[in-house]
Amino acid sequence: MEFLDNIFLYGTSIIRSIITWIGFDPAITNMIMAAVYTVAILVICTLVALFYVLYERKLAGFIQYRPGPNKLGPFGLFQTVADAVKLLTKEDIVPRNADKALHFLAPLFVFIPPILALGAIPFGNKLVAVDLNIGMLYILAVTSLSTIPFFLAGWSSNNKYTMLGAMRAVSQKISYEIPVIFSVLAITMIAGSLNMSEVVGMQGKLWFVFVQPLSFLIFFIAGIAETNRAPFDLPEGESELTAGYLTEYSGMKWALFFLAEYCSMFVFSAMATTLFLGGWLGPVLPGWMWFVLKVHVLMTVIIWIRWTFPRIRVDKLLEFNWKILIPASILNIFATGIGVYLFNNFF
Amino acid sequence: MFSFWGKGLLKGLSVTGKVIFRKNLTEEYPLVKPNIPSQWRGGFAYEKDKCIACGICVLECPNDAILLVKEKDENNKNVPKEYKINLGYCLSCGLCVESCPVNCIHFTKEFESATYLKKESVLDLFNNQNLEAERSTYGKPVEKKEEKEEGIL
Amino acid sequence: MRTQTYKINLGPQHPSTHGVLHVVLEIDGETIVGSETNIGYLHRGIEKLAENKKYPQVIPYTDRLDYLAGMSNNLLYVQTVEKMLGTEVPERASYIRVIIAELMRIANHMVGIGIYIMDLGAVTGVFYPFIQREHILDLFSKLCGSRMTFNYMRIGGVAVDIDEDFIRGTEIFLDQLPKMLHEYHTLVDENEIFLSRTKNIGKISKSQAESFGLTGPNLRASGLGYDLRKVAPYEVYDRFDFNIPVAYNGDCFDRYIVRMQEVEESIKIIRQAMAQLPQGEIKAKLPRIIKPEAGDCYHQAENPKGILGCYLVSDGTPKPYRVHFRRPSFNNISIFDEVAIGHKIADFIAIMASFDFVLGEVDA
Amino acid sequence: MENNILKEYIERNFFAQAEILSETEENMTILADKKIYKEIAEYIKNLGYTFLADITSTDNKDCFMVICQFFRYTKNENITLKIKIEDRVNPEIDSLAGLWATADWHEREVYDLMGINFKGHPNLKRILMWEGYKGHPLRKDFPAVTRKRSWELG
Repeated sequence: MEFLDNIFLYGTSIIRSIITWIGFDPAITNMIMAAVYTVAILVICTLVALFYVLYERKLAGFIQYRPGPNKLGPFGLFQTVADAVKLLTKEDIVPRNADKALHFLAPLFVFIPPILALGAIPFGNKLVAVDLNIGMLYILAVTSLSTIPFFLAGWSSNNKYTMLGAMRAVSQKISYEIPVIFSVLAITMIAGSLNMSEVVGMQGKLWFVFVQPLSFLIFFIAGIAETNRAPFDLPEGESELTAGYLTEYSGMKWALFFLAEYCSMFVFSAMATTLFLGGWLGPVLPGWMWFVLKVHVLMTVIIWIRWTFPRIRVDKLLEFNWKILIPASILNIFATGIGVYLFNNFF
Repeated sequence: MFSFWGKGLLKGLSVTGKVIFRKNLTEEYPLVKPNIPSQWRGGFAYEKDKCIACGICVLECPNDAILLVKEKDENNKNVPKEYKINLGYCLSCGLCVESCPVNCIHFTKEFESATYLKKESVLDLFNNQNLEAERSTYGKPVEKKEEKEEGIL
Repeated sequence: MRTQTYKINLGPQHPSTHGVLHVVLEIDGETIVGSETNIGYLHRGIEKLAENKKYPQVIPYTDRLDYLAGMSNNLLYVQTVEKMLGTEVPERASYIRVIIAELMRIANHMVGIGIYIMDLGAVTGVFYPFIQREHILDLFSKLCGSRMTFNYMRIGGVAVDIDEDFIRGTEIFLDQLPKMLHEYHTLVDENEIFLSRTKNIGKISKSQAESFGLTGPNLRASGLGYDLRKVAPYEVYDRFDFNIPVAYNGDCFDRYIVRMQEVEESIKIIRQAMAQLPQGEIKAKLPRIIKPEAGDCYHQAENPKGILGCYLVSDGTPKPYRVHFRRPSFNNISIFDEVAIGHKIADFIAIMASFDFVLGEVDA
Repeated sequence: MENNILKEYIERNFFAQAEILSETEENMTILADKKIYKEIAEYIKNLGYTFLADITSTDNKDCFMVICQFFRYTKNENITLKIKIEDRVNPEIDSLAGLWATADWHEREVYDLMGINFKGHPNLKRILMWEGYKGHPLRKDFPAVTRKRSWELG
């Protein structure tokens, strides 16, 4: 059990000892280890995206009386791989009037925030690439970068539909950042720490979702909006804007946007797990497995929601944010503050 | 009843959640051939020996999709010399099959009539009578087989 | 601050125009300030084609008008010819026609509702009704060998008699349909997002609806219970007990709910018709070549999408001199330009889908 | 059909310009001169026939006919109004677009396919055919391309 729990830690320490045994300088060893972490995160990103693309299609299929992809490999496991190969070999079309450089860069940039964020998320006890003291702040800062590639994509395509999509993306992401931050703030007030691992450690007795249910709800809703998922997938709302900011993208560039969506969903679920659902904590199973399970449940719910609800309208979306979510989260902070004060002084 | 904002959303989730565990209804078409009903209007079969080259089918066809060239045989009777149906123009309305006085043209249960080239969509039924294909009962008074119906829900 | 409106082309190729409708929207931000609907991308000239066909040969072309409700179009056309000829249709054929037409109505509404929910972004919503529609199409293909372009109605009757299989299949279908409808109501009706997308969106007042000649569920959602099955019963509709669902707000939600209720009324009609179904002939005796006397005739019937009318002029030859179809979708979508103003783009999609139009019918 | 009011109105005001062609239980067909078209249509509307179901036209070789169908929403009663246009070169008639909004598209369709001009129409453009199309397809002198020759062409 102990061994399974720490299997990845043992792996990294073995790599580290091999490098030291070869005789590298400690500084270079650290650099090589950083590279190893980066590769690991990239691998996680890719695997997560590939898996959840398939999983979503399967689940959508089951919701719609269909088997989902089931031809390639057992249960259609290789469907996403086949899709990726197909997309890689597709012709890359760039509109004549597009801003070519930005059009090329946007799909690359879109992957950066989730990768950066994954570095600070603890997948298990001590299983974290960089255990930052200000982990939460770091993740919030990094994920808010994700607005830029969407706007770049929409702007550079030089198309009215992409422009509308980009505008929607910007207004939506910036406004939904606020409730996310506020609900994280409530956790910080209780935990008294910005370190993700410490926050998890404090949830040994009681998960924060039971202490802060409203905060969790706000975080969850705003997170779906942040990651552009239905019912908040307005920037690409295909029945209105053809494909929104993605209209002029094809082939692998489009696929990168697509995969990045799943990565950011994963990051968001991982954050929710860490902050509210007790992270890696859980009996019997190894910690990282608990973590993956909890993330998986959240992902399932997000996918389930997507295939059930109609899309919300853009003004209603912002109205919902500014008139309901933000006041609610401010009230929540207020109540939390009182609660924390009372708890610290009277108990 | 207890009512709150978001109740409808939860109800919706409960419906889709239930469906996840129901059996799927997809017909896996290229692997599993569909069950073609007996009256199917698909391809054509033509019995040139029966045909009296009366030309009623040509007259009945709304879209002029049928070509019939007739000639006289030794008994001075009309016989067909050429018989083609252009599936590119065919509406599959079945008026030709219904109107044939000697029942020499039939629908078949073929349902894959896509072709790569436009000219391939012209059926030369005189030279390829397509008699081996399974015939449909459309326009013919034939006893029908029993087919079972299943509810889906 | 100086702002500027701009125009975007919604269609002819756009995911939610369901065909080749082209709407030029003038947009201020995301609010529509001007709209111009262009049609004709699917014009096949059915009216001109029909002038060179014999009377029975026009029937397969009518299938292609509203290709989601081919049977109803067939029915209307043969009724018009029968009206010109003065033919009495055998009772059994009349009952069969009613059963078929109502099944077609259900199938059409299933598509209309499903597509509507899909356009609002809930893709799953399209699958559940489509399964029901598939069931009806299966029944039809067993009956007449075709799934979409039926050519089933004949002048003076119907082509094929319905058999035990069909009746049993229909009964099984009717038994399971209410369950599905209930489930669908649960999925959609109270969904807050759906309500916010449809309530008070695309409101059409009664006088507007009258002026624009709206018909079918779109008219009845605006508070005018005009249904030819009640007002001018054709075939044997006067023998059945059914209601005409009417809603009074004229918004997108009402257009949805009227369709859902109509399906329930159709179930009632089919059940009664099947219970009363008499034995007998299915086709009136008519000469082989149909030659109505010179003259003209206008007839209309309640199709799933609205009132389909047919104006027929005969000059005494076997070919019609002039055939004109009054297509309900053509009239219904003419109101888009007026309704769109002031709404958001997303609302326009909702309005468009709630009208349940078919481009085959708009463009004829 | 209770249409004595209409009959009286026609006899009183348009003695020679309108005649009642036929009258049955449900239908009344009026042939009117094109000068009084709009006037009589407005009168019909005020009589309660508020549903303009259809405006169409036929090409009777020597003249054009414009045919309107008016219905009541409450009863199964129908008035068919026929207008004869004898001028084949430059056929012109009043537009009903001011009375019924639905007339707009119907008249555009008639204009497009039959080539009849509607005076006072707000937006008389082709609707089904494309802009710049020559000819009016539903006229009898417009050649109907049949597929008879398709076999000869191969």
